[in-house]
Amino acid sequence: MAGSKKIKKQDLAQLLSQWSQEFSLFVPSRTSGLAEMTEYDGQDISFLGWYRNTIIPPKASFLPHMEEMFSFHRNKQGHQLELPPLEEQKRLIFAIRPCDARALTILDNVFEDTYPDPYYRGRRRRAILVGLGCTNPYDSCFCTSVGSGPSETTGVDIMLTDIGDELVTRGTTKAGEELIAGSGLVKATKADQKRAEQSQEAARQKVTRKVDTRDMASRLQAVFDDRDYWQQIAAKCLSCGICTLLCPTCYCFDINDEGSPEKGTRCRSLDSCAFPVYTKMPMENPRDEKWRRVRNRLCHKYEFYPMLFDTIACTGCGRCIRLCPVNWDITQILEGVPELSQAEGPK
Amino acid sequence: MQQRLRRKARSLLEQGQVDWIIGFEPGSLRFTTTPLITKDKDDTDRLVVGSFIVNNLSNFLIELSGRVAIVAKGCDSRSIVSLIQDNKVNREDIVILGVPCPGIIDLSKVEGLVARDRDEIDDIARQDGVVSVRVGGQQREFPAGQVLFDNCLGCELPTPKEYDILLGEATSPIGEPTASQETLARLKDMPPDERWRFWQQEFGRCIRCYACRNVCPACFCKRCFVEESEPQWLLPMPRWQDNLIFQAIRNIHVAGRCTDCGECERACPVNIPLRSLTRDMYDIVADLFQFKSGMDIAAAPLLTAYEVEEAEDLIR
Amino acid sequence: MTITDISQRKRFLAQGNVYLPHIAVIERIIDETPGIRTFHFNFKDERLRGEFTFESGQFGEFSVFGVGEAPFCISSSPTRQDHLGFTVQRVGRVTNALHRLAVGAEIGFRGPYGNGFPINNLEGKNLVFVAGGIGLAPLRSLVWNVIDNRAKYRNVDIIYGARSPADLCFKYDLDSWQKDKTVNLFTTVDKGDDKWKGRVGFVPQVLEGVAPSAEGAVAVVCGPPIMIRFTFPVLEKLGFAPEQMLTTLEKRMKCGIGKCGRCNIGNIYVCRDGPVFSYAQIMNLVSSEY
Amino acid sequence: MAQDLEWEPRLLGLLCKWCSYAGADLAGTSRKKYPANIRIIKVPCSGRIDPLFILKALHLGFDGVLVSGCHPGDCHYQTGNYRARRRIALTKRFLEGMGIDRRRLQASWVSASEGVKFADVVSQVVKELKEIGPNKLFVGERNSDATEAQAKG
Repeated sequence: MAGSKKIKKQDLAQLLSQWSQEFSLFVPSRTSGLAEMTEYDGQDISFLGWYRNTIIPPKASFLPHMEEMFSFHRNKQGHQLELPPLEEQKRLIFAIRPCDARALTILDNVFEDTYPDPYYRGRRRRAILVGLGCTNPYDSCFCTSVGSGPSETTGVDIMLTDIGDELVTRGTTKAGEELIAGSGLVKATKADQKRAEQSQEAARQKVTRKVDTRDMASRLQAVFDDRDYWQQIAAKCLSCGICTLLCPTCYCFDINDEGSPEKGTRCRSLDSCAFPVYTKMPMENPRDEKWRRVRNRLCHKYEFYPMLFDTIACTGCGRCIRLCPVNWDITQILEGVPELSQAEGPK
Repeated sequence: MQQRLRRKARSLLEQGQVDWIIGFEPGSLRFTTTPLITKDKDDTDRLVVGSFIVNNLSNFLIELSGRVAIVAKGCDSRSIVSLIQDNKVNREDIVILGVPCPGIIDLSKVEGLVARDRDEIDDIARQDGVVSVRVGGQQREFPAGQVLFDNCLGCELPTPKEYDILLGEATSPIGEPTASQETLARLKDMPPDERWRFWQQEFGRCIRCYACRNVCPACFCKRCFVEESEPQWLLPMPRWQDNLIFQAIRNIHVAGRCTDCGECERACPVNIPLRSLTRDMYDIVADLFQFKSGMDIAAAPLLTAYEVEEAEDLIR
Repeated sequence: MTITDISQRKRFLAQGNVYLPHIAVIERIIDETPGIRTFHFNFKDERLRGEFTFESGQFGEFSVFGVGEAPFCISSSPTRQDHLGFTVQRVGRVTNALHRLAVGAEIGFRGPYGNGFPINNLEGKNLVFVAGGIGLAPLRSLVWNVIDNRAKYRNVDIIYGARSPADLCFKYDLDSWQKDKTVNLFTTVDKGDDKWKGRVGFVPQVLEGVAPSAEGAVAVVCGPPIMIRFTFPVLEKLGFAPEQMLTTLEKRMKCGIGKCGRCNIGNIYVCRDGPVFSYAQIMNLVSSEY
Repeated sequence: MAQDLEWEPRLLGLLCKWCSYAGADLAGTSRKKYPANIRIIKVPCSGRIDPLFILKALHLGFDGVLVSGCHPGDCHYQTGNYRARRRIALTKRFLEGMGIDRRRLQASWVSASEGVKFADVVSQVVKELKEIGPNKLFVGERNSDATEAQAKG
């Protein structure tokens, strides 16, 4: 691994402008109080002042809330299908938080599995992620409880650490190292690196929300059939889609046609397991009851997904806690899942 | 008031007068509360009231079976009355624990005023008309009118009219109706085209999470028109056109039930100023039919009733 | 859970894009019952016509352009390559649109998806097919498959029922199976009419009466959930072990490839890991939401 | 610009079958001339009309919607038109508040014997729609395809 470099915050706009020549560059922005990643306008780096995390997770750059899969029209020869044009420019997501970058690796598992998803994969493989370690995590963050942390580098190509007036940069993949090498940054001193380490450790200490996730899959399995338990847990849930649609690791989607048989598009849009219609079939609905849906959401993240991919499908970003209209707090729920008795033991 | 509430709630459960208590307990985040829905008398020790009891709990009434005691602010009591009018719940099955409410603090306003997020604020305390906020050791004071929810500023019923037990002294409204509808007033001043573009842009952000609908006590349909598939009125994906129609029709469908409680706007994760729609409808209903939702338990629901002569000027 | 060779399944992707359907043309429409139709279709792409293969029990995502996609199992048999078929009950948006189509209309098809019936494991076994209503569609594919390789299997019993005589699907098949001396067909209806001279009674009861031996047998069950729920206990009573009972599950499978999320039962995705499961597998599922 | 000159508004009529629909019939059989811009959907009662129909029509590209039912007091179902009146009145005001020209939603009472009135109402409404011009409310990004297709049909 090559040594770290650094950049003064005041020079950042210049670096970003340089990068935006090569990439379509996304940075945190805020309009109408809604923080999300949007295309860099060439100058505004004010996010360094306010940015803690976005409301719309950066997964939206790879799995948008809605996208066209293909268009169709009918002519004399019958139906013709047309794929949307490929994006020429590579994407660079700047200042993605470690939790959100790691979340993308969780989505990768699903979209690369068995049948690779051409849309997601196309964008994902052509993107560079520049992570910005957290210095001021929210009180709802719990990344350190789910195998991550405020300076975790899983998924990012370059990791930035805020040391006050400067950002220490470190390439964590070959692509990242190459990009840094070509960006004319100065070398970080030993002292800078020391300060970066201190900043990272300080941030880690600031993540105070803790939940013990050991044996969680087995614990959930043990209470799985306890209907009363789940009904109680689900009581205040409103079955809205905030926690799922804005979760960086939720990927469920729906496919719908727009237009007419003559001319239209087939689109994919995010869907939510919180909605009763999500599983509804004409004659029956396996998850018509609210508690079943709440159970599925929690268990998918902490039991089913780990069974398939050996990692928890939650990175502790805390969005679902911050944004829930009734303060349904996943960490409290997880804490409350009964411990395994001696007899049951971890399976 | 809190102690009285806890005692009362406990005894209601103990004496078997109700099966459920719906109230508020401290939330998991600073300055938040969360709905407490319980059958367990020991849980009643966690009940709270105060400046942060945001939710309109009446929403949960139709989900529960049995007799229910519910903590209700003035606005919540209106929603309950509205549900009773619509025969969604029976008055006899509910014990309304009325809470006089001088207004709820809108954290996003406080955050804006002190340029800090909720979790960076050390303390928020209200003393009558003044709210003091402590951030980083500094104490700052704001008039309540600056930090309460917009709908609270225009509140018409701070103390429930319909209740079984009133916990505390009646309180008077804040009485700043103008401040409560600044966005709406701004919209009214725009030419129609500009207004439409405004909403077009706002609904461009909508992600169709349906939080607005699901927090709404007036939205109680078992199946919403937006989920109909034959015919499919609206696409289930967030195109602005479909988002806008959804919200417009939702507002029309709840006309006369919507009490302008502001829950939809509060719940919206992408900050669409939904109250400018609900408030507009509220005013239209009042203007055309002299009807105020949830104010009069004996009144017939707006859209099932009629006067022989009304609103004729709109018809050829 | 066994997943049959995925690479084999992936052969038929259009332009390498798993969501892009092949265009197919409706060649024939058969009215099975007032609400159920079978569509025969074939691909527009000549090469695909020649190469396309599938297994009994597999399904596809069929689409009407401008309306949407829905999953249906392929109801024709892989042993009869002259046509492909699927059978549709009119119950929702896509199925209504399909029922409005005429011969010559174009549809979209992606697939085949799912595992299909473990046909190799059935060789040398006595087979008991139990079906209700439109549940005969996936079984019909398997029955013809078996009949066309009759020597590989031993005794074949088919128990099929519907609510009324008018609700019996694939009457032309029932006729030929009735005449076929190598299979035993037991048709029943819940409620007869003036013309009905056959059995009257629910499928599980008829099954109990027929009482096929569990010895070296496999039962394949498909029908409405209520029928399945009552059929398994009867089979158990007859001595069938959970491993000897197969069924196919129905879910709202939107993508068909284990990504969109909604067809899960615990960590299992019915579209990718099923839709065919043994009762033994179902009993071991994390969730009882099937 | 030439297109604009040729433009003719498309009006959707949602007509009660007991009165206005018969009124429209009468206008036709008595050879009363009125603009051919109206497409009619027969409804069992004006009370059947969900405001959703109105907004959906505008979404599909209709330039205006005319709701017409029985005169107050004449409803076949006693009170359907009174209820419709409440609904239409607040829909009209509310949509106006969102920025939709109030002339795009029109309502009238037309009895089965008022063929002349029906023709007059349609003429009036079409004239007003010509004044405000084509409905471009929902045009823009993607959904326009559907609107275009409708406009051609």
